Amino acid sequence: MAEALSEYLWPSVAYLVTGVVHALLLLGLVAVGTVIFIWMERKIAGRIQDRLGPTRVGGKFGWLQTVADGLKLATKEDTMPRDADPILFKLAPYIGLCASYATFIVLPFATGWAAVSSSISIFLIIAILGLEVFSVILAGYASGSKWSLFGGMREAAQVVSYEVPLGLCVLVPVMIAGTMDLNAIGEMQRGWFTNWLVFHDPFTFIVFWVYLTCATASVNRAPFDLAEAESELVAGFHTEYSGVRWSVFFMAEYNSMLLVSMLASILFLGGWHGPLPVFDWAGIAYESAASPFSWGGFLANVFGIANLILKGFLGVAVMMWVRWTLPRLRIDQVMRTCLKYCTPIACFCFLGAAIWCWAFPGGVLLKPAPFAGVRETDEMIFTLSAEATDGVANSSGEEADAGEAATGEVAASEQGEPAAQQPNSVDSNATPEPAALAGGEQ
Amino acid sequence: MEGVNWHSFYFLLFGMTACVFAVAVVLTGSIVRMAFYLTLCLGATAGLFFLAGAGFVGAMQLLIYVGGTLVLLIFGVMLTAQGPFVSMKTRAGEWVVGGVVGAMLLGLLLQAAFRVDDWMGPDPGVASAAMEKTPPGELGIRLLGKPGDNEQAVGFESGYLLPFEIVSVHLLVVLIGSAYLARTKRRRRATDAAEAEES
Amino acid sequence: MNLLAEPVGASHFMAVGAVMFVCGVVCMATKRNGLGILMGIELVLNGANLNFVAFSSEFLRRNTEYALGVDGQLIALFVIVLAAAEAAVALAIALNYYNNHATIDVDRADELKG
Amino acid sequence: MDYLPTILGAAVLLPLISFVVIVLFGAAMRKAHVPTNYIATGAIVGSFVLSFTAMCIWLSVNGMPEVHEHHAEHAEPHGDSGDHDAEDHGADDHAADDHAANSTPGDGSQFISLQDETTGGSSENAHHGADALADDWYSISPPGMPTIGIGYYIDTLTVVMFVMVTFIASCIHFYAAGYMHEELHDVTDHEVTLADGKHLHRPGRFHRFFQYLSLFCFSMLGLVIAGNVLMVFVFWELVGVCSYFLIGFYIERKSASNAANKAFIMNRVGDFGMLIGLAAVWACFGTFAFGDMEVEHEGEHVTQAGLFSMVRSGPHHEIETTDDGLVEVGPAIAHAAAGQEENEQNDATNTEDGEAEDGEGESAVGAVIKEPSNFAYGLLIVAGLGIFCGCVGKSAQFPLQTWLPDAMEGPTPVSALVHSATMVAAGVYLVGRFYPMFTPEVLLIIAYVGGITLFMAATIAITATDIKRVLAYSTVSQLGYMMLALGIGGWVAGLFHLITHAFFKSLLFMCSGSVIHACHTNEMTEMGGLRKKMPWTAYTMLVGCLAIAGAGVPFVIGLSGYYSKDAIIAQAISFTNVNPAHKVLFFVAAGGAAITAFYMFRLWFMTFAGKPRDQHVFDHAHESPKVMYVPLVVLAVLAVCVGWSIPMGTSEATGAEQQLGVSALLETARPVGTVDGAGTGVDWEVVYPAEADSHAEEIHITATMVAFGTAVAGFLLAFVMYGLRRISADEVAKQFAPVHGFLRNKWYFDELYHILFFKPTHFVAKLVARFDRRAIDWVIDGTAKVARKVSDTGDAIIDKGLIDGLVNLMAGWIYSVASWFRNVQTGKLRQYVLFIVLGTVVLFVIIEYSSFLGSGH
Repeated sequence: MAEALSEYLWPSVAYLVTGVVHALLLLGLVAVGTVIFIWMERKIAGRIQDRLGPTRVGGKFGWLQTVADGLKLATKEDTMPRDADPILFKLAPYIGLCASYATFIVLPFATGWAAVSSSISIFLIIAILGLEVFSVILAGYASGSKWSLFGGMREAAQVVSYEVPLGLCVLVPVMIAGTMDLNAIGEMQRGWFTNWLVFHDPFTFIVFWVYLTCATASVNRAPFDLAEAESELVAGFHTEYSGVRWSVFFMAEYNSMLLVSMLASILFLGGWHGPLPVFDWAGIAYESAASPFSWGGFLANVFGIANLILKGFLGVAVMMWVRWTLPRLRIDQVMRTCLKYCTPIACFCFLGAAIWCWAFPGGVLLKPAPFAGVRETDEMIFTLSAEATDGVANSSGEEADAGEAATGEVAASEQGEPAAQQPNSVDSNATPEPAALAGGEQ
Repeated sequence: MEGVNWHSFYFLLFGMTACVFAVAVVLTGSIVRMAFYLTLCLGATAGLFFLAGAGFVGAMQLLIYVGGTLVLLIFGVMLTAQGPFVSMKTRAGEWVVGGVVGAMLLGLLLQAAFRVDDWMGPDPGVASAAMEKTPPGELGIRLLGKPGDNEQAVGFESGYLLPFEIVSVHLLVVLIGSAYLARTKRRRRATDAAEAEES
Repeated sequence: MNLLAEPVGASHFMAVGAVMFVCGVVCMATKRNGLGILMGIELVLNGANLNFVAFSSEFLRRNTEYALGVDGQLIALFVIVLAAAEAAVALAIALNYYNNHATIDVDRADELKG
Repeated sequence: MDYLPTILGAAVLLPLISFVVIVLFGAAMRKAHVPTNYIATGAIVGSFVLSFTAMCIWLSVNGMPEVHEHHAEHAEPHGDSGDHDAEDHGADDHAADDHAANSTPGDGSQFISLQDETTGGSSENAHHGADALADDWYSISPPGMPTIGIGYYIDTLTVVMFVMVTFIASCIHFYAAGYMHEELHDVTDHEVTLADGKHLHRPGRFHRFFQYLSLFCFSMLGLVIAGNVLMVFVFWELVGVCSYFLIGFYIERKSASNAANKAFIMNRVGDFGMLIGLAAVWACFGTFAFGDMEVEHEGEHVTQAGLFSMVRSGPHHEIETTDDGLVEVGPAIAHAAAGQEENEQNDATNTEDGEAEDGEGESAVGAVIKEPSNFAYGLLIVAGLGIFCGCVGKSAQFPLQTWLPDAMEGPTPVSALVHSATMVAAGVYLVGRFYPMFTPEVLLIIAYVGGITLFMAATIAITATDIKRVLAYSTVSQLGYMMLALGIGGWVAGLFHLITHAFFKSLLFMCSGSVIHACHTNEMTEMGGLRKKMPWTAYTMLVGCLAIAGAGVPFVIGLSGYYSKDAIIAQAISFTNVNPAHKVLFFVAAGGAAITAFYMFRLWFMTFAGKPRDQHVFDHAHESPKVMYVPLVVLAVLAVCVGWSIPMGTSEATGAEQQLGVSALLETARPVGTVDGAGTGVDWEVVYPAEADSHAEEIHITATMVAFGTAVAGFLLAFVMYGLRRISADEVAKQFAPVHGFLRNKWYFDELYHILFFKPTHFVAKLVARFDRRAIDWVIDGTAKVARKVSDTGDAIIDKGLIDGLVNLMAGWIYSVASWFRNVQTGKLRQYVLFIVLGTVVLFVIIEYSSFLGSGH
């Protein structure tokens, strides 16, 4: 998009504009998502508890309820305890929001459509998601109250330990796809729903559920929401918070819920690919992330985004369902679930999937992946030879045609406009710098 | 406006953040704020890694360091930060000595950093867009034992396989060891209380 | 030089690394809180790491064939991992110390002085 | 045929494996109540199966043994048969399956076609002989040199012995499982009284018993398969050790341990002689191997001659002496030129055309091989006598016979295994195996020793009342029989008797065992009438008695003993016909037969017939469990029919009729050059007729009559005295009181040895001990005192003064220095950090400065 703009604008401005547009899109998604989620939560909770939930505000279904809540929260007085640490107390909620929001930057929404497409996007997402815990911990500590402190410490313990099985679960699709590029992983599941990684082999099927558990825990939703266990700690880490800051916490929480469920759908449930490859039949879908712009592909991608968001919402709905169905665990039960069940199962499935891939290269249901780089990658992994390094090079630059496209841009960027060259070198990491690609030759 | 080299811009941004919060870590008295500043500082360092083309290392930094190690640190801070220990005043003299020595070291390092003009950066014409130039697979096969880049590296034919294995074993040992320490601590608490009463 | 217009080099990274390193050292030298010293160590390690990564990159120097290449990043990785391990053990030690002496002040830990 | 050694080797190793297993896990298995006998029994049964397979292979390859008109071939002049064998073996190559020589040449095992030469190379008899396989599994000397190795020498004798030993051992394993069952739990040994007057209470040693049994079987089989005298010696000693363990099984009983020691020491005496024999053999021939074997030497296959073909260097394999009275030794090595493989090999082995062979051999490998030179005839006698000494010790011949009866202290299965079938048989076996090495003089000595033993033991057996001792003495006398037979040239007769005797004697021992098991006593004077209580035992034992007495319908059919004993007596007759000076040997044999019948039936009547002498014992008697008397029945059947030889029709190769039977089998194993007798003595007047002569009609008839008559006489006497009890045995004993006492005290042998050896040894030992205590101890104590004084003074002066002073001085210095350094160690972490940083800075500055100077600014 940036290079398209840079024909009309200064490259740097074009770059700025691109960035801002991306940011705004994501922010819109996040904000709207939160609004809808809060409403959903209320309705679902109500239904599950055999109530109606909000009904009046905004006519039917109380669909404006969240707005009303927002107004209430915004107008609430924002208090701060006397012996709280002022800076941290103020900062804590926003850290969480930033963390959960920043993850969306590298999240691909459709074929090749990501704000910043990175070759290690999944890894980045996990990493940044891990930062969210700081908000809770700092909040817990900074508000200078025992309840909050306990909440924070629980959160620290829980999140740090749940990152292990979560990472292991994520490792399984990564291993099968042979890349950490979410875009590639999603592209790999193109076609019929039998291509979805959850149906790749029994182990991935198990891992999917383990992943759901760990994700629920790592965004500390019920039944793992010990950081805010109102029965023991008044409200956990946000006991002392009120008003906007309090609501920011919840925006963060809902964001991360949406994120993990979208991640789940990309990793296991085919991402933006529907159960039936309609657009592939129609032949209008983008071949790969590096395909040139086409309206058909654009259309397909729009539907893909809708598809992905739908799956994400479904995942969130499931989380709410779980929350309002299951009782809350004790802290030791939480820890046991993590260390004694999730981690071993994830390890076992990781090994199992590895053996499976070795036994049936290309999978049983899963057809040979459309993503060219992947196969080369694991080939490269298995044969550590000199030409294997070139394999790396190719896999890092995704396809040959991408290479040509990019070289053109490099040529453009030679005329002292680094700004223009920036975004696409970020978008499709396909800049064939000889030094960077052929790591073996220098 | 078009002259802006965004790479340099980002470098300034992250570098400044890193330096500022590093200094803040030194200057602040509250241990918890130290931890918080350290977090930001290291996060900025991760950004610098990205700028230097080491995307994977940057992500690692975020995941392990910021997400793991520092959380652990803060955890420890919470366990130990009570009343008098939140801020332990250091005598002015020590400040002075530390400052002087630090300044000497800083001067040394800086003049070492800026004396080689090959390091001063590429020629202005060349675009220095270095985000994530190294594919992670490269690191992977290097860890799996592909020999190093320069063929004349003697005794290094097996790449980083051995260090990799050693590190993994070391991690396991650390896991067990720290778990053990934590366990013994709990057992000894009763006797400690008794001693405290006596003394 | 105008840092906004011109590309930065390894030297600048090294400068940032130097600052962090020195800050870590001073932190170690002045903090009495054991965990503070731990943080100082982390700072030092990161300063060093920054240099490694800077040298590993081919884009921060004039003639790239001297670049450290992937090795620099790998060393940085190892440093990170080992730092995590070190932090875990050090924290365990600190907690033990805290439980035995009811304080985290390292100046009080001088039973073994000569 | 090629893998026959492997099969037999496996059969040897199986018991060893079970031994090792039981040694390792026996105790654990006892705790877990897993009966260990399954392992041992399985092993031995397995090796029985293997041996039986080996025998079948052997028969299938060598064809059924054939009956020969021995006189014919004996009378026939022995032309030199080199060309004949050439034909034979040429024929063999075509008639592949009925001759051993069809195995591919150079497969490591060399076939000595013994019979071809001994039968004078007459081609219709060429297939009569079975070739012996001899080779080393493992040899510790370079090829071409005289080897000492772990080898095998397999001929029909080996195979038959294998089958016999393993079969009887299997029966005994089954039997022992029943007999030793109380060892499964803790046992209180009522025969041992401890110092506190209580009986010994110890954990059961079931597993140990079976582990010894396994080791024993292993050593016995190894002894049988051994390919050279040294290996024989090793296993020989192993057998001795095992018998030591087993006799001393109830180690707490004084008598048992004494008996064990006695057996062991007696054997040592014999083995001392055997060592001398070995030394002589090595000196004469430079090799220990029995048979010729093919070795790779300087690239070509050469045949390295074994002892037999060396000593039997004559045209017809007789011991050839040069005119100056030296024994002519065949070439140690001969060629097998690649051109004509087997013919050449066999030419090389049978050294008829001696000179050519000699020349060739020396020219080829004279450089490497120590060609044994001719040596004095006496040395051969010494060697033979030495080896025979060992046999005397092992199979309890006069004068070393006294250990065997005492060895009855061991559990009865042991007695059955060790002292009837295998160990004592080992001596006889070795004599049979070593037969070609014995000069006529040695054979004569053997014959006399055997005769004396036979008579003496038989007489002692008459008066013995301990049921097992009777059997023991009968064993001794039967062994005497065998020695006698071998000594008078009856090679087949002796070994045939060895086999048959093994069967019925083990049967008898096991029967007596079950009797003891039932009565808990050995004294026959407390038994009687047990027939009704334990019919199985009684009647199987009766079979045994009949067999050992050599009962049978003359000229028609008989029990196994009938055939073997007839053969011996026949041989005795034919021997005494040739040289009447030694007539006594025949009388001894005949009388021995009578006495044997007498005491055996005495035993049976006293035990089973009549009315019980001791009601108490009688009431407690009971038939043994099935596991014990089933082997009895099996053995009884065999004791009846093992002597039979079944006609197997005629072989299509040669018109001769074949028959399957132990004696016929052994006939095919007849060692080199003994068909026409063992030759004639050089120093003494003794002539050895061919054993074949004893098959002559008139001799055969007389022999049968004599044997039958004596047996019947003995039986009748026993029946009258003990069966009907018409003549009171006690009165007879009173009447011949001196004789009776003499016999009861075993001819006062023990007392004699006690005076001759025991007393003097003790006296000398006392003297030495006194000298030790007085003189040597005094010297040592004195030295110790002096040394102590010296060291005390040295300690005071040098150590305390000099060294300690020095050490303290240095320690003081170091202390002061260290205590100054203490000030640096402030224990302040942060100061240390500062020090580090300062050090770094200073270091850098120095480097910078030096480089600054170096760069010349």
